Amino acid sequence: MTHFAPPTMAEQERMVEAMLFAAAAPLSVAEMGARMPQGSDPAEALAAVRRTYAGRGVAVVRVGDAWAFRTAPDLAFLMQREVVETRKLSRAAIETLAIIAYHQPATRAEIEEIRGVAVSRGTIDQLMELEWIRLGRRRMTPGRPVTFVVTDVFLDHFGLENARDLPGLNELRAAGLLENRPAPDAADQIGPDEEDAGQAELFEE
Amino acid sequence: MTHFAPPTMAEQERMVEAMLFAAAAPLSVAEMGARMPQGSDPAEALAAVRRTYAGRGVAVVRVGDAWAFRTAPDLAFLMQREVVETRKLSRAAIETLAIIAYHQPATRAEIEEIRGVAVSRGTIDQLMELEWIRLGRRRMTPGRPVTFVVTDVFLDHFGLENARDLPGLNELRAAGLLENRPAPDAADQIGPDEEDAGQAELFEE
Amino acid sequence: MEQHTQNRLAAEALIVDVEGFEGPLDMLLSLSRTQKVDLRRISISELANQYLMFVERAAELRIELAADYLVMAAWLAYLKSRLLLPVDPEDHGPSAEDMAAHLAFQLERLQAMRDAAAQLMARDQLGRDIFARGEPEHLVANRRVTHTASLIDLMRAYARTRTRDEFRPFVMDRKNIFTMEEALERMRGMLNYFGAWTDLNEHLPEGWGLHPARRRSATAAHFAAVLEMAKRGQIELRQGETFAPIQIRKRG
Repeated sequence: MTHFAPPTMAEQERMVEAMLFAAAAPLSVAEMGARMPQGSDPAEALAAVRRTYAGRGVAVVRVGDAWAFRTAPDLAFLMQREVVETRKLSRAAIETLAIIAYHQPATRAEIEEIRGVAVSRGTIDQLMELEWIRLGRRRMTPGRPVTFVVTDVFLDHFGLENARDLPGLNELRAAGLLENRPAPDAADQIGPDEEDAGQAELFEE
Repeated sequence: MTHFAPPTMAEQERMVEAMLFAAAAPLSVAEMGARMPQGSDPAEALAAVRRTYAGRGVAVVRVGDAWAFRTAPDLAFLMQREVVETRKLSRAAIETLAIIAYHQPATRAEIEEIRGVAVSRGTIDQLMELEWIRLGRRRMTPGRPVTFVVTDVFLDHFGLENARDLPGLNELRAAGLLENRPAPDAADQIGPDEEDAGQAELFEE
Repeated sequence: MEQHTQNRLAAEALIVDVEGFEGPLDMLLSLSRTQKVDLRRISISELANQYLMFVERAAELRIELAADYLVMAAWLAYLKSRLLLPVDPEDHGPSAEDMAAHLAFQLERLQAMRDAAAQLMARDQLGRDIFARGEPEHLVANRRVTHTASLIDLMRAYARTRTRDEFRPFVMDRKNIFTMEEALERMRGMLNYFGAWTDLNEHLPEGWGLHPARRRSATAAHFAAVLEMAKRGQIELRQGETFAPIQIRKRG
């Protein structure tokens, strides 16, 4: 970008404002000056920006030798909701969730049958706490086992209108998702079997 | 924090400004309202903030139903350091994205019909990973194929308020180029596209 | 340079380019640009000629073309011959003009989507031209741990369990599975009752209509069975429209 005349002070103010906003760390006056067109006066532009923001919801604060935007301290109460630490769901939990979503209502025994391992109490509890699954009707079979179904919170989180909108096995395969071989544990080297796609469709309801 | 009287409009403006500044992702009026003291009018406060920032180095932009501060496009030259290198999209991915955006909800078969080739494996996967597309409702045609639609992340990325603002959308529609026009059909014809969308999905493996 | 060599080079240039084409439609679109007219006024016969010439040259050079290029060639050859023939008033199929118009529409639509994609990518993009807050604020107190997963994680997890499933001993209980062999055996015994058109659904075995999985399995098995019987010439099948009941009748 070439400028023959230095930009106006109003222009320079816009530049400082935008740089401070987008920067991942506080910026020094020298750093801002280096990015601005020749003939700019970053110190004066910064002073103007600071005046503009005085008393507003955000302010320009000094951090060592550098400057950054920070929200006004008296508005900290507005930020409390955002303090959420997100962690990836464990493999056991996401697999359990996926099975419930695809096969709902699903009993614990059915989940265990598909995963081939016992489902820990903690996994179900965690999914219930997230409000992604809830109890469905009891199954009318011996023992009257409880079933699990997915919730509206689940649909909302995953951007689905309906659990039936989840792609079937054939579509997963077409999208390349079935190609992702799991870690080479045990017998996992054989290709996916066509028969099984049909079985999955039977379950889908 | 308890307020017995609702805060003044100037105070509410500060709050909206602070909340929008703090968050990287767009916030809806409802989300802001939920955090503000009782009796606040977030929509009016937002309108005031938008007026305040008109023409400045950062501005309030609309993304679907939500709002965010973004730097002014004309200042991009100052931001070279903030650019995050992203994986370059293939031509197939870009075209697939455009077809979904302009025809949404679009099925895989429709995308293939328009491009005249199969959607290569991983293309849909990549667009989903970028969170630019998501699953829409299944189409009520034979095979009930999955559909794809664009997301708010897509709108935010390309600076669109909503999907109706796509460049040239009205012209394309007026020219009839967004219609799903079936091929003049005849069973004995060897046409390249005689299968209708639903059928193609049915036979897909 | 000799004419022969020149031709050969031109042909090879074209062939090498095939790698850059995304299928026959893309290739046709490129060829159409040589006509330098509005895509709506393009000459489909000329385009067909160019395309067929390209396929011939590929054959001369013994270059293997993907099947869809050859399918397109066959279709264009057919279309070209139809365009040259006088219209047959007895022919109720689509006219050659309609077919040509549809191809022109497809080309125009593909070009429109290309242009739209280019316009989209030329827009100011977040993280490239416009920027979000670079340092979203660290927020205080009320630390709450939540877990997250994306749809793609969910689908991958499901794919993983299903893939793994295939390597376990197959222990699924078969009480809800009706096989095609069973259905065939059953239907064969009932063959003489199919004098008039009846719905296939009415012939499902008792007790298989209520449970969804059982109903599906029985329906699928019986459907496959009647297809087999139709193939053997024992019965006839018909269906009014998509999703309408499938009807069967004894043949002869």
